[in-house]
Amino acid sequence: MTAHPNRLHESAARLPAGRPRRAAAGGVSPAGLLALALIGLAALALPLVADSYLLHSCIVVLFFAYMATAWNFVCGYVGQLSIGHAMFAGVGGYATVLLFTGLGLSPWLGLPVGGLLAAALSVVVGYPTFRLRGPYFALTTIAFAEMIRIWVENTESVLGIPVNGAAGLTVPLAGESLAALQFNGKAPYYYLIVALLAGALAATWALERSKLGFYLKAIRGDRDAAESLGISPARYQLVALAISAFMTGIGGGFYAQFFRYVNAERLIGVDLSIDMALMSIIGGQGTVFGPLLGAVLLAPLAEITRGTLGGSFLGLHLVVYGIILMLAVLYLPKGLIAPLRAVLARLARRGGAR
Amino acid sequence: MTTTLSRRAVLVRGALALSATAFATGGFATGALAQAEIPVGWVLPLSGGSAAIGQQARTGVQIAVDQINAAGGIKAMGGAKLKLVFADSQSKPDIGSSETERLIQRENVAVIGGAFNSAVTFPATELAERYKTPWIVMGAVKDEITERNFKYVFRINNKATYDAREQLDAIDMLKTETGQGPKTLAIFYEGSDWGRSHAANVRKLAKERGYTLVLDEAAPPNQVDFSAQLLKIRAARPDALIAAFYTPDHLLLSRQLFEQQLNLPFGLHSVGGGTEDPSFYKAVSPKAVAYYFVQEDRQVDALQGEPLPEFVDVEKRFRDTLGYGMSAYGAQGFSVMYVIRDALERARSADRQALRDAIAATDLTSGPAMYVGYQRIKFDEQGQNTFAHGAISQNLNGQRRTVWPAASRAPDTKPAWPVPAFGARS
Amino acid sequence: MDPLILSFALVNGLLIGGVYGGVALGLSLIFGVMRVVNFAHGSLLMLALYAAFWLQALAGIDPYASVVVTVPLLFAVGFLIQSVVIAPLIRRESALVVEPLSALLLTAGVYLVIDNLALMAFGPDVRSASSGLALAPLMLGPIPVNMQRLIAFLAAILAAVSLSLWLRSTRMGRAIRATAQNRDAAALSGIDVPLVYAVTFGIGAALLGLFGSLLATFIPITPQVGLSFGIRSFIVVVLGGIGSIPGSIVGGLVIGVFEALASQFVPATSAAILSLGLFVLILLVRPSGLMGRA
Amino acid sequence: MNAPLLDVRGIGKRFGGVHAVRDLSFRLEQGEILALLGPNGAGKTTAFNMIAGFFRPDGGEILFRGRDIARLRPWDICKAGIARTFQLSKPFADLTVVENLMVGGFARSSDTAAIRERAEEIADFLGMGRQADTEVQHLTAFDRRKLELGRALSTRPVLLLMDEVVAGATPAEGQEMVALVRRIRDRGITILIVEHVMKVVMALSERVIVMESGRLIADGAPKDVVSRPEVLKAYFGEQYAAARA
Repeated sequence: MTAHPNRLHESAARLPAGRPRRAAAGGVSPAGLLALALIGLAALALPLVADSYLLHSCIVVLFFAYMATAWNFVCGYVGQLSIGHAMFAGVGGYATVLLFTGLGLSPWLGLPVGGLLAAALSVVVGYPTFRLRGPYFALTTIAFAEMIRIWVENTESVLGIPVNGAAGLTVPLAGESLAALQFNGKAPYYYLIVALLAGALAATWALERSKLGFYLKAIRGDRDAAESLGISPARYQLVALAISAFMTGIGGGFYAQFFRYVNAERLIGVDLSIDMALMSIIGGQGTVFGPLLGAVLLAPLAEITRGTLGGSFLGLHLVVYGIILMLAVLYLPKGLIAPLRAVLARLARRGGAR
Repeated sequence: MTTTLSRRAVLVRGALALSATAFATGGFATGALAQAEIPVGWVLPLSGGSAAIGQQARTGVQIAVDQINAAGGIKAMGGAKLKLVFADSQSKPDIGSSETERLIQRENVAVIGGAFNSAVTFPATELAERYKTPWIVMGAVKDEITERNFKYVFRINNKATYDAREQLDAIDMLKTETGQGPKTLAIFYEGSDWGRSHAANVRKLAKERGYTLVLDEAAPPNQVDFSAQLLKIRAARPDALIAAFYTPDHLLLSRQLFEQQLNLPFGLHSVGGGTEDPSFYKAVSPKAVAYYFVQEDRQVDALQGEPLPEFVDVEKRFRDTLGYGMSAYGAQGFSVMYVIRDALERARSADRQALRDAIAATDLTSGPAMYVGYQRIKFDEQGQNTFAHGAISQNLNGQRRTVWPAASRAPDTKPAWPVPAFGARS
Repeated sequence: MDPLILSFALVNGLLIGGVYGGVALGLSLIFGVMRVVNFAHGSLLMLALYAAFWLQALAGIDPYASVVVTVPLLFAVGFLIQSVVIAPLIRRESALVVEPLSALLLTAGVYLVIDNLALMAFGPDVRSASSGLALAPLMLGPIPVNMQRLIAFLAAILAAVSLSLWLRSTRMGRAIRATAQNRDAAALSGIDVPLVYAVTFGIGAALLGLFGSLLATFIPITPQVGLSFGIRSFIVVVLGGIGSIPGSIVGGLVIGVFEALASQFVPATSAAILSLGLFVLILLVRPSGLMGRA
Repeated sequence: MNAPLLDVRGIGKRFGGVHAVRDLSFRLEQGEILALLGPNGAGKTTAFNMIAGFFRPDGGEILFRGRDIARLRPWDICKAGIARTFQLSKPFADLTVVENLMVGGFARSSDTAAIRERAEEIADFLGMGRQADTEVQHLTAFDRRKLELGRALSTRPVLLLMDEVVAGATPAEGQEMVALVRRIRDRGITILIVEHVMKVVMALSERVIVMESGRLIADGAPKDVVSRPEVLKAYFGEQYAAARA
């Protein structure tokens, strides 16, 4: 019993090192950093110049960007299509409201607690579901979310907790109160969702470079090969799902605080799940900024068709959605971010050559 | 900073914001309040599952505005015309809120109407309150909407509790008139917000008034078969059935009840919903809905007697536009616009504060605003029109005729009570 | 619980279950042959229902007679969807890894487009058609059985049997089966795979044309009606075994009876939760379905 | 004498009514290259998959460095120090060469920078240094096979299981592969190969075992084994005889 895995480190060290070590790929160039900083500054300065409708619209867009980013954290990297993520938003939203109304717990704690509850639910749902692949997985996630939605809609109270059925829950007015996470203006909500989105993007950025990220991409690439490389698919998918559900649950809590109202039809409904998935897929799943791009393009699209057509053409924006989705699946399977990246890379190279 | 934004300021801010975020949202403000036009916003479900209702309300609203503008606009404001801005909520609370924000911030509307869905109206009216923009609720019945001590939110129509009370009032009235009536009731309703809250109200009242509930059954929306539930009703043998369903489900229910010849001695009592929707009557055989009692949110036989010319006009144009007769929501939208006209005439200004005060002081007993069938429109401190009431009609010889309140019943209307068994119908 | 009531619940469950099974046939066929989960399945049924409605409203054609139009019409729609929308994906995938999710997303796009175009074109109003054939309900003791449902039930059985026979005995049917088993081998042996796919999709849709005409006589027609059937069809197909023709009917009967009986004891809302639960359970425990090969 | 690195003791596996492997036992010494031969359907791949943890044996035990690994899952087998390749290479198509080679490294370390460095070393070792940042879907079939081998190495195995070494390769590519495998063995990694191509077996392995109908029928040096009549009959039968004729 002399052999030991560590011994192989030595053998590895003896492998010829042919080239000098390159800069870690995926590092951000100075120009990229500058651009990010500028965008960040512009985003932070927005409330100074925007009126409250524009700010409201931005909050909605960023909310969807956040939700799509949270969805992408597991689904985009592991290559599974969840159409049930709204159930996590629902748990987060309902928990935040109920903890506030029932126990007087500040939403600042309610948000993470709601996120944790969503993560707990995700483990229960994900444990059996991740054994399924492709369409089976997608259909099962819908089924789970719909079961929860129908149950909530038809339950007035459970164990003395007022779920309030289909009527939904209202966050009682507390006036301008930091502790109750209620503000008269939009700017605080805006900064909160910017912070949440920045956190989700940072988490995804870290994921790309982490063991978990590599493992998820390996599972997406080939499950058997991943297993042979020391990866337990069930375990790592569950970990990623729990993180994703945690973020989604916080998003649901944000929704509850911002709109001060939650109901099952919307917050656990399949429409929200589909929005999260489509924005992520059309923007570019399995990338850090793809879901953000998808949300920034699609959410205003719906708003503009509503605003300009005023509902003269019922459902037109959904037709446009559908066509964009089909075109993206056929011609841009890596999402709209792929050509954008190529253009940026070419510009960067040209800039570097000069 | 709500109503005072100048066009220039909006454009400058808009441009700055554009350069900052590099994306454009909806249209820009159409300008500060122009002298000649008073923008009025409406939030309605124009797409999604309740789109038919949104269409009806929009049509009624549009006809009222056409009438008002054709008659010279708001005379106290130099003939200023009303301009409508419609927004689609898709029946989703968050989208309704976003659209409310747009109407208030960008379209600079003086007043908002809507939004039919309680789930949309509840949070959206809170925004209106915060921005001190008057809102007249149409269609939404959730009680709490006018129980929040709000100053800017008004509702012309019933609260949900009124609906249930009226249904049982009508049954009690017929019982008193004839000496016979149901002892047992069944309630069968759609399992979303509206159906469930109505069922809860009926449940409470039925107990108070000594009825036995033999069946209390919800069904998820958009069913394709009610056979199983009809069997349950058959087994429970209720004397009367109280139903709350939207149009597609009610159509299915009515057809299957008719096919199965399931007799309910004291009839089916529907609380509006599908049975108030004119497109329902286009799709269903008249025999299947004979003797139905319908809790209507308007006086269905408004054209009886000596109707105002505006009533004749709206009924005709409504039918021309949508291809079917007037609906409760078309009528309510129509009435709301005339309440707004009245308030504008008194306020002599489209200023939101002045308009709010004028709406709060509303006390109408005549004119086109009465189209929906109330004898009076006057809001209490909570903004609720305490004179709101529905009417209970019975479908007699292919026509819905008001039977309750007794005062509104035409002399030639004789309620069929108990209703004839299917076998005994001609 | 009254045994008489229960036995009628059983009869009703069988009738509506047969209809569920018939509606799901096309979904099962398309998945079995192409591994494509057709998310637009319900939308195609909705189109067929509207076709039957308009044929009656505009041309006075009885819904039962409209079968001669709706079946070829839906076949054409299905054929087109496959050859225009999905074929490019399959061409692309033959070079790469097959990714069934892309197909699901594509058909989800088709669903969004069809449902909302229908909303724009037909308006949100509910419609109904009715057959001029005045069919008195069949009386089973004190309780009537709706003839339109019985006809649809029988048509479902007939459609399943004929489809099986056709797949077994005709040249095209055999080509479809060969392609289902191994696309590449079928292509090598001279089968025109793109044509087989388009025909398969066409037949899957044509079956919905048939049921559109039959169901129009008793189902309220709205632009959203497809969704109720779409989701149920997934449950039926998974239950019966994906790709199995008899499995589709059996799955439909099981879910129909299950819901009908469960509804006698719990509200329909709980029954809906239970059938979704059954769906999840079958997928997890026996993903091949009741009739599928393990 | 040291205990063998791998000691397979009486494993068996049935699929439905088919007895794919029965009572298979063999040993593998540290530093060896052992080839597992047998006609199609002999149970080679089943046996291979049982050692790799992809199938669970019905009975018997598999001792790896004295520890029974017969009921471990693939990822635990990997962590125990056994890596495998697949008959049809299964690269992660949308990752680059280096990224493919990094995945396995996380089984032994969580230092991303060190793992990347090592992955680049393996790429160079495979002669694929210039393609380090190429996405795998743009590689040739043979490069993918080499990558598959490199990916297995990235988990720092003690024992490497190879399911066919040169399948589909040209003769020149085959030679390159054989050389590569030798160099791997020279670094102290023990190798078990399932192989059809005789030339490869002769060139690489010191010892050969032969399976037929789920059983072991021969064990010995390649030259000795191929001349045994039962092996000739079972495996080489017609083919080999025809080739000689």
